[in-house]
Amino acid sequence: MALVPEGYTDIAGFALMVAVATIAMPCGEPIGKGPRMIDKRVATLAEAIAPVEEGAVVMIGGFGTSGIPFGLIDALASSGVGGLTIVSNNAGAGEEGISVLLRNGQVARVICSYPRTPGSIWFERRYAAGEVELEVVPQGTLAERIRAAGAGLGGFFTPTGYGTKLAEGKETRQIDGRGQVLEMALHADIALIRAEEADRWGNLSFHATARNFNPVMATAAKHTIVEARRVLDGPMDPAAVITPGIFVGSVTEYGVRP
Amino acid sequence: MALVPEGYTDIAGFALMVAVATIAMPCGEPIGKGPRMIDKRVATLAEAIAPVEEGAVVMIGGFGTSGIPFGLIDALASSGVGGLTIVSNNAGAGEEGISVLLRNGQVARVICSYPRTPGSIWFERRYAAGEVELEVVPQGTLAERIRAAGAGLGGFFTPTGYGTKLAEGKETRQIDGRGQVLEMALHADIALIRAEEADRWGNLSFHATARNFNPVMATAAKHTIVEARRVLDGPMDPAAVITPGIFVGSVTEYGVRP
Amino acid sequence: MNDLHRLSDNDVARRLAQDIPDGAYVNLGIGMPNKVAGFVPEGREVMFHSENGLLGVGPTPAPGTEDPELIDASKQLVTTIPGASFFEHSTSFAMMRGGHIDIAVLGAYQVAENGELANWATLDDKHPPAVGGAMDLVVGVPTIYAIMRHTGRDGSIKLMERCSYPLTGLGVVSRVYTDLCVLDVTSEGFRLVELAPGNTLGAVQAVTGAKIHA
Amino acid sequence: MNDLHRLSDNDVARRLAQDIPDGAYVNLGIGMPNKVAGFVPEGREVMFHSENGLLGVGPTPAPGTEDPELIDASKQLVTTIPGASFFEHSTSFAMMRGGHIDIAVLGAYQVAENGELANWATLDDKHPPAVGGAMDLVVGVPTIYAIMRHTGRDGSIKLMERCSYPLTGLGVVSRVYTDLCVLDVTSEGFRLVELAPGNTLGAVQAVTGAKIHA
Repeated sequence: MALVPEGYTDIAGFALMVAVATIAMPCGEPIGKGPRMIDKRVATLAEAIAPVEEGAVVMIGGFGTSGIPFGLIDALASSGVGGLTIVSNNAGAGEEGISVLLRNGQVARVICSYPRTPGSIWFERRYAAGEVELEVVPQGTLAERIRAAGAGLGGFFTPTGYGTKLAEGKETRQIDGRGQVLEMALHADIALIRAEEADRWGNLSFHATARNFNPVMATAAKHTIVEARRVLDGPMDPAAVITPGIFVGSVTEYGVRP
Repeated sequence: MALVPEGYTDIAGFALMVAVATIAMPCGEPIGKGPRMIDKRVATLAEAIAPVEEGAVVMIGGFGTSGIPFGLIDALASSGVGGLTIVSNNAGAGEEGISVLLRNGQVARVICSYPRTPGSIWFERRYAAGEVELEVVPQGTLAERIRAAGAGLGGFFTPTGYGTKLAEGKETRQIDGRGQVLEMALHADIALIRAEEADRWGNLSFHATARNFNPVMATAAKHTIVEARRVLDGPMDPAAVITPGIFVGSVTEYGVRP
Repeated sequence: MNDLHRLSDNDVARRLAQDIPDGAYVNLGIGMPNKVAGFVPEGREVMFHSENGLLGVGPTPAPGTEDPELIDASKQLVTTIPGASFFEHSTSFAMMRGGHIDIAVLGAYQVAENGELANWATLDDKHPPAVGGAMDLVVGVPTIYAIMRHTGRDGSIKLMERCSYPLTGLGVVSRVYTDLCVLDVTSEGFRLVELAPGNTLGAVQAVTGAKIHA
Repeated sequence: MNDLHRLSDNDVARRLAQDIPDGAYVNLGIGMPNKVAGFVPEGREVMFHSENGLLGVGPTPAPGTEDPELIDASKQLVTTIPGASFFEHSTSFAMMRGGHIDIAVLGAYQVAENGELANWATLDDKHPPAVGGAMDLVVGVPTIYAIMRHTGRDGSIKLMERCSYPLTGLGVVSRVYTDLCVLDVTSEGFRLVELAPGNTLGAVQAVTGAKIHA
């Protein structure tokens, strides 16, 4: 009885793959002679935002004023799509970013950790009027629930929030002598991401603390839409990639820095 | 009633912090006039490995022949410390790396995903003789259990392994219509890590596919020991750091590349 | 079995490669699955994922340019193609388990007509089991192609009603590519897609442990 | 309360900073806690962690050198010190929850003698609650220092037997630094470490809702 599945021991054939592959994929050059085949670049923010549907769950990267995809949010505001659930750390401040969506009445629900940033007037107004639902999630649990969705996990036990109001109604248990709360994966239809650099394969890098929630949110949506300050002509250095392109749906250049 | 804790609204005092701090921490220079205060560099591999105690749970980075901390493993072999539980993807091959620990009889237990690499003769010999216990874990579950430990989570539900022999005896449940298995965090006393570059703060970067299990294991041990191909004189670029130094206990230069 | 005309492993891999669409993210298991990379039709850009932390696996390096720490999941020396990225293990398996990879091609000891896959352990307890990343792939990747010889070297049946070996996953295989035929796994069981040249359904059915629907 | 001599917020922060040891990894909450960074005694290298993905927070940038996307958790412009690193949110909270940070300094609405901390919500339901990262810090960081004014602006009691506001965490506070005193939280309750200059235990006890053990 062979212990190894057929072919497992037969890696001599690998040489043939190589011989063929070195013809089909010359190192450092795009594959084939036709047009470039993987190209996630989209010309305009409006075009990029088109897949967002009424009632969508939309994750929006950023923390405070850093790493927020302002260009995409403005495009979403212009689209007029409503009934949105917004997943983000904050709930907008002043008259820009998520505040615009709230002002426009496009938001039905907010899932965030900190909606009380100074100047979150539009959130406070909609909340006080009962026009928007709020789910407050501890920040680390928010990041981890998003990660679980992107990583294909159903949920996890965390000590965060145990014994507090935010654990009410949730399953808990003792693990290694500590109270822990069961938190479930948080999926999205759309993620709006701000990156520093992107290439046509959708690989992303981030600037300083603009990284924050962007990489983890990029993994958790059915379709991830990126505004990048610079879209490179060539590929990014493989070791410098923070978000591999496999997680990215489209990339649009948006050079404005807040 | 103030909604904000005392001091929260008073950020004017931040200016004072700045005034003092710019004296104490001139940008780009080490802090203070005395010796450098955070310095994780250790001169020899033997010194680095000294904290490993009899019966320790030891995570060892690497996959196949890439990213394995051969220098540290050899030092551990020389130390003669026994009764070890080794957590690694593979169980050694030929007469080097983990194989040496197995040959020496230093290993009581192996937790890994793939102990059947061609040439894993020392593992096979010890296993056949009943001299070493084996826990086989699906590779993604292994990585995730290690991550859970480093991230302070008790455990998680994963679809991996549901309905198979590797889920026997484990708690399962349906989540979103899928069978999922509860897997628990996997902690270690020690992690042995191979990095490409390190600085005195313990920040690490990795070369190509030598990254593999190294970053996640670095987070999950009480004490993380690193061999780096190059230890830099100055600090690493903050955006290029893959493993922040907070996860690292000691760093030793070991220039040998397999 | 004199009337069977068997394809070589390379020809099976070549056949499978026709079904890898342009732009796909694909994980190849070690051994026979790994051959598929060499046969992707020209003009298609396919990003091969290697579980040890590489997306965009390129061909074997030219002599003298090898990087000993740039390997694939088969522990073979490789290169990267433009658009590649490196990442650590928990991210790599997030890609696999999280549904981000389009297709995984896996070797198999056994495949059952209900999509069961067995490719990590046998009933032989003398040797240590070794699961690797197969279980993560089968739960996370929406399309699982099994590539295998239709029967064992000893003539044993490998395509069957239910697997007798320990399972890798339940109801996971979409399609099976063997040296004798291509079969879809459907709600009714195996359905014939095509026969390797020179074979009849009757002859292939005779070495198959479950009904092949025509 | 005429007989109370209150330290300024800066002096409370300066006092606390004496207890940050060389080489420590420290997270500072927004507001009053953030002042501590400016008072670390010279010669100590302390790595300040900011939950939004920065370890090694440096001082406010010189005018003209600001980077609008380099901020701390208080959303203030900052710099980095040598040895700093950037990372994304799930890694940042792995540091916090996973026990890697040595000390967290947090503001507080209320602290109880059993170590309960309330710093994220009041009993006022008109305003939306905002928890941020406080709950992750208190479960993960072994040493939690609360820094706060001893009483509310309206004279309300903030150090008490049990918190009346919604809890951030149970049994988490190690030490409390106020404008009147420093208290350890012990198994017996609050224990006096020191009084701010000019105060008596009796006077401080009078504005404290739980017994202060001498």
